[in-house]
Amino acid sequence: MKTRIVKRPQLSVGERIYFATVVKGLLLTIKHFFGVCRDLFDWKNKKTAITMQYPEERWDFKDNFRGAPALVMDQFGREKCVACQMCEFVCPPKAITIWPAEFATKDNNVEKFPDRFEIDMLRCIYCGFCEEACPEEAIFLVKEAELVHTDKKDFIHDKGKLYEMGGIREDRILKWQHK
Amino acid sequence: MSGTVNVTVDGKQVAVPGGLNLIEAARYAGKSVPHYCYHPRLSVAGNCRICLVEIQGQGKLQIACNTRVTEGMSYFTDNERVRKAREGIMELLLINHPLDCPICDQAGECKLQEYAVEHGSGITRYAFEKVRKPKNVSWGDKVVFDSERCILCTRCVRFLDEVAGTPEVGLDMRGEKCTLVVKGDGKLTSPYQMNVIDLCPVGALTSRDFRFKSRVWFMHFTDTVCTSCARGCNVTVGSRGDRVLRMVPRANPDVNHNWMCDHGRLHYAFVNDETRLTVPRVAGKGAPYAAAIARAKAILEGARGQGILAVASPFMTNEELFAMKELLDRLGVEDRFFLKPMGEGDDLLVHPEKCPNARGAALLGFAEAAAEWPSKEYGALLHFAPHEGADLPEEALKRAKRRILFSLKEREADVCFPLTTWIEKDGTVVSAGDRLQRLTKGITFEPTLVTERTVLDRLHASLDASHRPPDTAAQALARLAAALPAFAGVTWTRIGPLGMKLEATGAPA
Amino acid sequence: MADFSPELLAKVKDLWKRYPERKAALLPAMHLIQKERGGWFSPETIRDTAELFEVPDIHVQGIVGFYDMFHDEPVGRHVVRLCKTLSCKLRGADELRAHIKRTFGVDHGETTKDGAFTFRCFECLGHCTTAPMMLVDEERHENLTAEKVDRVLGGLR
Amino acid sequence: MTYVLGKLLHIVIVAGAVLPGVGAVMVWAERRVSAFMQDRLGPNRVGPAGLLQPVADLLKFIFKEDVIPGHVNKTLYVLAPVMSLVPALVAFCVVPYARGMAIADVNVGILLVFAISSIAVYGISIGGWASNNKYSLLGGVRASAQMISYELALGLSVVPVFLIVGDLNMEAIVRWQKENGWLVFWLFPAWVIFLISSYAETNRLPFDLPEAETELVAGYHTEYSSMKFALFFLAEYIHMTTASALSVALFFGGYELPFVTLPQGVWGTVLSGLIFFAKMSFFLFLFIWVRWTLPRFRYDQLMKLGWKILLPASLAIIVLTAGGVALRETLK
Repeated sequence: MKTRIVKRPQLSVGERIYFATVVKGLLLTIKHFFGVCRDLFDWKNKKTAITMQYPEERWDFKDNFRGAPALVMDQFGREKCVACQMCEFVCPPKAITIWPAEFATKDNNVEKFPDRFEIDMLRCIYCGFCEEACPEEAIFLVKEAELVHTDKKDFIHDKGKLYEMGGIREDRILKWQHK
Repeated sequence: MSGTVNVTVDGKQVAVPGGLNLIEAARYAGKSVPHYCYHPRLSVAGNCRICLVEIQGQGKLQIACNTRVTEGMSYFTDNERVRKAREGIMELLLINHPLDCPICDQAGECKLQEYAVEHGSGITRYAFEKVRKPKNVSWGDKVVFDSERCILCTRCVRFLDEVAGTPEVGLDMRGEKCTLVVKGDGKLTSPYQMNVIDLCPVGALTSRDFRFKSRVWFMHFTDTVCTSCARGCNVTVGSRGDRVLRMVPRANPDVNHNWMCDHGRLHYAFVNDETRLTVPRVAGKGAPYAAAIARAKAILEGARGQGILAVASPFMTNEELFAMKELLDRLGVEDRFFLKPMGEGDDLLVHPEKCPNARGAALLGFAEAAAEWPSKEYGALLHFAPHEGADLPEEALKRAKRRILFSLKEREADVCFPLTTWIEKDGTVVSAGDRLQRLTKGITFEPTLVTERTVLDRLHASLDASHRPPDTAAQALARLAAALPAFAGVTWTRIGPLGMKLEATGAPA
Repeated sequence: MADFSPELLAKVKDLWKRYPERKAALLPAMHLIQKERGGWFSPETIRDTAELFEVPDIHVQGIVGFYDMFHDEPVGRHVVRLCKTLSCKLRGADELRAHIKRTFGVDHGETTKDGAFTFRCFECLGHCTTAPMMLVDEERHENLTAEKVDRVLGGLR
Repeated sequence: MTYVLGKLLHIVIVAGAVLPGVGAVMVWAERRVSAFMQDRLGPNRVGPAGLLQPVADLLKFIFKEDVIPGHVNKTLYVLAPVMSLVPALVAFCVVPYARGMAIADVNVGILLVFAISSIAVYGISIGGWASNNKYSLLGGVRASAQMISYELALGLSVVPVFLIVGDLNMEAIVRWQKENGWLVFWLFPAWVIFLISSYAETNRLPFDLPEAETELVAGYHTEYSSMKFALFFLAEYIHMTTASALSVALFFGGYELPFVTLPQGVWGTVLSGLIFFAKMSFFLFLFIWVRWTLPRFRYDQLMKLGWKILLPASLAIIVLTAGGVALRETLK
């Protein structure tokens, strides 16, 4: 490792007496103090204050934001998930549980579907591995990040909730149509 | 075919038995040659071409499975030419593959997946529409066939012809249309048909029973022994979340080779039965083990004068039987029997004795119950109900004033202890041909369940405070081996995963 | 022994002598059997053949499925095989196929309503010099034109 | 009897309502001011401008589980917060916060303050020791060493005031300043030493080594929670109040304003009280302001400053002042 020796700066007498610098520091903080005071009266054109007043002001999430995972349907309204359980396998906190089942009819390319699909949002760490692992591009992390419930049970997102959050996503990969 | 020959594999000289093919010979040099159609227990077909090797002095690459070693032969399993050939074969095999690994039960133990990673190039140059073939074809109620995944290795064809003796499957059509067909109405009839599922190197043949139950990587695997008959086929049990999901044979050249019968393979539902008894019952009410054991002790002590009838089960391990024997010795019980369920057998694997350890029970001094029961009246009955099949006749049960039962399901008794199944405990059984084999604990059905050996030992200790029961099955076996000449010299490690023959019994091999 | 004609059995036994094992004679024997059993292999015929050769049924079935000259469906009195491979195609085999469909109402794999013949398109029959050509049963017809086809096939009725 | 009842009422109002009230408002002010200085807004949800935040905090403290860890010395552990708070309250008694309104108008006033506020360190030291936790113990030890070091400078920095005024009575000092001008103009260096020392005495930044979060988790109150923690917290703020009040009374003319004569009677008292509070508020704000500006001293720096700079400096000031006073007396 390359080391660089940094010389300690020699303090001048004025600096060593300390008072001037203390006063300088005090002036700096009071400048910010009055800056925020000013902002309070003209919040729209705020200059100094930087915090966002959350419920009134909200973030504009970027597209790669990792919120809650959700299942999507294709443009024909059929579920893309084939219950391969790769997400369940890759999920580091083991938040995903899938109960696969077999279609009663044989009129499509897919034989398997998730009978139940549950994501325990109390375990989920929003890592996005499920989205990466999914071979069918059926699970995505959506921008929904404000999960507030008063009952622990509500944090377990079932299939209905996951599809409601995910909605429809147009895609070329259509396991139903062709292989 | 005999003697050893010297061959050079990838520049490494090894001496191998004569008559070996190049795949087996390469193993002596620590090399593995990929193969789909070749199976050591089936005839050589040589149609998958993935095992191509370069033999020095021969122009073209040769298939390793159908070439036998000769003195001084030198061949390469891993040079540039061979790798390129394998890459080409992999690309060819995957041209029409549907790539439906997400819904394929074979995923995770699929040779196509493994070799695609090890030997494939990762790309395909084939840009045309893939061939469609029948998918999800039912081959009866046990096997599901998917023609698109099939690589036409004919392992299944050869197994049913050569091993099971029921040639039911063949290849039909040719070229891209080539597919497997089943004779007649398209349903398999062989009682060994499910072995084709294990044999199939890809996901073309999958089990109806195991279908979509679990991905293999979620499962916990336990090497143990099948208890459906006295053959004691070596098996690997796959479980997830303390429920058994499937059984597949485990290779043991002395017992079952690589096979097992469908009945044994599918015979595990009673393990997962949620209505099983999980806590002891005293007079029809649930009770803690301590209370049940105290009640059983009172019954046994009260019945000493009037005689006690002991009926063991051939589903018990040797260690459990020995614990019972020790208890009965303490109580001075003479009448010791066991009930042996019988059924049909066949020439291949199925044994007519439908229990795993009838021989062990006999060796431990229990008499096979005769058609007629002793007409005596007993003060108490200590009875281990077999998991299935023959149980004590009603009048025999009634002959005892008080009954202590061990049963899978709740039954009418003074004390009824729950039984544990073979996959829930360690122990040994004596299979056909006096072969001592190990059972291994794979699941815990209910944390409340206590194995029979522990119950017996605790009962024994409550009668006699000096009784120091062994902790593990291995310790119990050591105690048993010290006490019985038939088991002399046997230890847990000596039995090993493949079992051993009990020499001291003098039975024919 | 299955109920094959004594002549056939004699021929098969003769064939057996020519090969190291019986199974090897399966192909020539099956041509004879197909001819005797109405030009196609019914499940019964397959079973009988397998019994005769002491091989699994499924083996015979596989051969029938593999080779184009064996049929697993009933055929007409004659089998017409029109070559469709390159030389014949260049010389107008496709037009002849369309012509046959127009005139006789049969396309590949179909049998005329009166059962006179089954028409099949075939891969190269080895007479490229005289393309286009077709095979009627075991008889070659070369340098085909629409008129010639009409004449030959008309004669089969 | 009336006198005793009146005094009791006075004590109850000051110690039970005014000082805790000031402390509570200080909690809110600290959070708001610090937020503003860091370009944030601070608590602004509970009540107008977040003014009810202290109430919410108090309710939270009250309803929190009062954890007494198993490994502590229970008696001392429970006693420590009280021992910390009581001296803080008592020290305020001699401060004339309005005309004639000191609870105890004693003639040794300022000495009493020092005497009592020295006891406060026991609360912290005992709390640190009783917690049976290495961080707490270190915090307690640091507090005692720091108190002893700066007590000296603090006490000596006030001596010139007595030298000049010639009286220890707080009212007398205030009166003197009314007549001769604020003492800070006479004794600016002494006031600076007093200010610095009072920061160290109250464990405020840049001298908060007893609780130095980055080194000692939370120092002496690591193991405290709920109301016991709140008492420590309150004690600190009341100490600040007392220190500010002393600064005002000793150096900044107390409740009087220069060049203005307050009317006699009740209105004069109220006005003088308001003046006192206004002055005190500035010093309280200064406490917060300094806290959110300066970084924490290292321990050796703290000791060096106390013993090698402040102590000699304050001694020098005493000598100089004594000389000045002697000169004044000679010239008279």
